Amino acid sequence: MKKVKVFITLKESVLDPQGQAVMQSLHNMDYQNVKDVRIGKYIELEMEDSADVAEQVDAICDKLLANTVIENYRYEIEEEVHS
Amino acid sequence: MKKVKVFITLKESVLDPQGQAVMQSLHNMDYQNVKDVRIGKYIELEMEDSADVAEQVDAICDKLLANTVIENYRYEIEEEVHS
Amino acid sequence: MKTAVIVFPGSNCDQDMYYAIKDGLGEEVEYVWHAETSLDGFDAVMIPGGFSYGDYLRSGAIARFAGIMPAVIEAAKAGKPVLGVCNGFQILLEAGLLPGAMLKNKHLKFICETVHLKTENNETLFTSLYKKDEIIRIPIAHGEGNYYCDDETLQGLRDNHQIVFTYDGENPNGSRADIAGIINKAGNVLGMMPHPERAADALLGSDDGLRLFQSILNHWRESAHAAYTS
Amino acid sequence: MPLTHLEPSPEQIEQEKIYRTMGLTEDEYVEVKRLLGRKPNYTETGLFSVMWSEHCSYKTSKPLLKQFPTSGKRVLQGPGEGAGIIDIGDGQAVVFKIESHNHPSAIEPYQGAATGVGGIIRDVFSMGARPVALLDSLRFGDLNNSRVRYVFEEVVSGIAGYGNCIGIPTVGGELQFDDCYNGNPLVNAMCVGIMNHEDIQVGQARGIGNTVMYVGASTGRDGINGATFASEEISDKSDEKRSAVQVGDPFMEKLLVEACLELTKHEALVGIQDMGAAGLVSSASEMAAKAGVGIHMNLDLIPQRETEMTPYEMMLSESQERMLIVIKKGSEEEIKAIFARWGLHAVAVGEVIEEEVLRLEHKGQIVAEVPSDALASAPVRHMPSKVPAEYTDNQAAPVWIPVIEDYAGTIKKLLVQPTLASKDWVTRQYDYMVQTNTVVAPGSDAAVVRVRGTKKGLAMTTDCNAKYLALDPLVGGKIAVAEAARNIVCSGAVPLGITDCLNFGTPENPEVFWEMEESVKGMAEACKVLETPVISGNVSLYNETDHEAIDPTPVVGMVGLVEDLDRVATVSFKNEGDAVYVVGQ
Ligand SMILES: Nc1ncnc2c1ncn2[C@@H]1O[C@H](COP(=O)(O)OP(=O)(O)O)[C@@H](O)[C@H]1O
Repeated sequence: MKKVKVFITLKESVLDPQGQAVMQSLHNMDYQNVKDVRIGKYIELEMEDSADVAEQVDAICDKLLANTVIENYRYEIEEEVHS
Repeated sequence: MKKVKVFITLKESVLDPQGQAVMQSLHNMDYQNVKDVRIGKYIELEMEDSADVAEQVDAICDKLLANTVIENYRYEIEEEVHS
Repeated sequence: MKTAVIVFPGSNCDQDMYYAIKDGLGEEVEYVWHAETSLDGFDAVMIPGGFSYGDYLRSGAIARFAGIMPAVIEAAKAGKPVLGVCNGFQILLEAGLLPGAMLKNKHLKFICETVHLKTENNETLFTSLYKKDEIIRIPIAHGEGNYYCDDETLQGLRDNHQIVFTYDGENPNGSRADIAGIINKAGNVLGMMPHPERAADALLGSDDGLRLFQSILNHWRESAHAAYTS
Repeated sequence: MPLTHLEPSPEQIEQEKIYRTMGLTEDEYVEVKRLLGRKPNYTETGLFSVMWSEHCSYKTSKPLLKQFPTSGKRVLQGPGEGAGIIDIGDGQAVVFKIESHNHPSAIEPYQGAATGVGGIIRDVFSMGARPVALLDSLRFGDLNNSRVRYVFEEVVSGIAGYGNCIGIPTVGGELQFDDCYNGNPLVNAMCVGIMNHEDIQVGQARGIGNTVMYVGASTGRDGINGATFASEEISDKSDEKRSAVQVGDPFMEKLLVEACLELTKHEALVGIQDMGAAGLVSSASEMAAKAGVGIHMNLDLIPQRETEMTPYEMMLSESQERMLIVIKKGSEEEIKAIFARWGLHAVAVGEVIEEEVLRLEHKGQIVAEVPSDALASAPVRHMPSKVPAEYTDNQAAPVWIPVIEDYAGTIKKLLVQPTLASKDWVTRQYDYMVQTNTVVAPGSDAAVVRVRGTKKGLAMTTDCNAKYLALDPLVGGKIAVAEAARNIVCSGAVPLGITDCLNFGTPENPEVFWEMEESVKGMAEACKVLETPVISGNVSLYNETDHEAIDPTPVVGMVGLVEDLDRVATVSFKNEGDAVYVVGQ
């Protein structure tokens, strides 16, 4: 089994209304020192081992998990010791 | 400046309807080897340096970023070199 | 009875609530801006539906920190009726006035339709004009109405008769135990996903929701009367 | 280093014909030089190229649109402003318009559809009206195609996401599927608003010395197509990190609606216009041109979301949820206070000047100066048209009348067609009840929305059956208007007027242009007969994939007045034993 951690973030120039609203709220809560907030997705996959896991994850991200018109993704593949 | 990366995940006991739907789609796309999908949030904060950044991040996560009834969080604080 | 309707940036059922009370119930009602800090002089507090702060991050998460919220909590502690509908329910959960949390609907889609609710508990100040187990027609409109709580909390809700409304027939969002609305232990804070204020005028399809507001009014009259005579 | 240094010089633009990659034809470039009396610089070329695009100028369709009847005794505002206005009595009026967001929706369906909804809402509240209803007219290809299915689902989610959040009920629309839309979906959104006569606003920059203010979201590089960067160096820099897609923020727009409606009641407001397509250029130049004045704008003051934005980028950005307003000089602080209450910034960015030019200042320099009316008056193009061979063949073909043997089986076969099947899957995702005025919800002929505080209601519908237009655009155009009128009448309302969205292929194709001519002629005739003037509309051309144009799809949005809400009728059978009649020919 592999554990795959996928990070999906909005491309730099894409507006992030969620992040903006959260930052505003943090400022209202007196966390003035927060200068930027960007909100993305964090996805954990559990996958059966195979030779081409990385290729598969690439395809899965491209096709389904990320909307590559506005988002970037990166991932980490971890060996998982299973009980 | 610090860059803080916050990972928010649903607690294990909480069913993740979005993750389930994604897994179903992956199976329909013939990625049968995906055994579990959990969808969480990945939030990047940019914060001005201060002695108690970690404490602040804890408070921000507890109060706002995560709902601890259903979610767990963890974070990483990185030094950021600024231009 | 003088009712406050709290207005957050992004609230969008505030006017519907206002008209249900003003035209449907015929009682005095005022909007209260989220930045205010006092609810003095109000007999009941309504937190309306909508998308406060865009529902960004999590529905209700940001609204909970609004300036008015300490006053809402105070009113709840003082035993005044507090009703949270839809986004209002989500805010009450985030503020800890009610137990549990909201997840995305099981089918992940926003859903708008008129559903059947079963009145599980008609012995609350909000439901005294309904019959026990009465089925009423009330609209829902939400994307995150999938109520969640852990086993222990659910048992507590059951033991204390805090489950006020459940969905009758198909559960539209996957909520635990078909829960549509719950009340706090003290019995004066009700949170519900369905919109009684959208069912307060027969012209629009149902006026089953009106009795909820009338129940509050009855309660107020009785307690005002009690205060007067004592 | 500011990117301006990398911009091509006026000479380069001319010699290397850079204006062509930016969208200007030879003739148009010559005309620009004549209007300016010199060669345009890069920013100016950009201003002309967007303002003279079909999207902003209607240069191809203008001659056709002249055929539409646009006046009537109830019409308070015809085409030309953000939206049209029709009197509904008692000092109140209804405001409505339909608009397309086809191409953005093809690229990024969720955001494309969402921002389409956001744009049409701004058109309505910028007139001073409170938006009370949304409708959507949608066309997709074959649902067996996975991309089509994805686009369909995302478009519906995008419309729901925006409309539900902002709290305007989506009460009706239409949804059809046909292979001709496989690569080119149609996403048309209509918004209806209600207002008092005295609150009518116009997008004009009157009063020399008055202050031009910018309100709403900050400007980013949204919607600026990387391809229009003429210089290679810049496109290398604008790597894949950048996306030209506009993202909608319905929460921001909800705040804008409330703040602008408050502003509408303020006597200091002179003019207001939304920054739609071609954002700042179009709003500034149109407001100036209509009032016969000029505007001097300091671009350093424009709220910016990204760093190092060039004048070109700022002027052409299509960032959403922004408005340009002109207010009486001296009332800036009061106006700022209105917006501040809603958590929004209003920033003074310029001033109304006597000289009729749009003058842009950036970092202490004048970076563009063009006559204000020049931008708003693109040379009209008269396109050749030709009767398609297919049409002639169709006309000559013998009439075919299907013989049905198995009625039950045929009905079932019809009902499984997605175009005819129940639309519940879609309408359930729309909050069609918020504002608690929806008397007739989706599922009937037309939706009916109550005018609160009166016995009156507004009936509304969108209609177009493109198959009829494909066979005969003249007759099909009439049918589209007539169908809308029937839907309105069947709900118990009197038709007031229409808005239209002309979705066609490439007008340079004479056969497509012929279809446009005929459709518009048919629609115009029907509007005259039915006394439903056209008070607003939108044109979307170049809807094609691999040189295959869509069927002509001029969508009609009609609004009618219900005098007495007790007399509203719906489609469903009511009681067993009721008699059923067929009325008409
Ligand atoms: N895309 C849509 N958005 C909102 N409402 C829709 C949409 N498509 C259809 N509807 C609604 O569903 C109902 C049935 O639509 P349709 O089958 O197209 O009927 P009709 O042929 O009478 O126009 C109508 O009330 C219409 O307003």
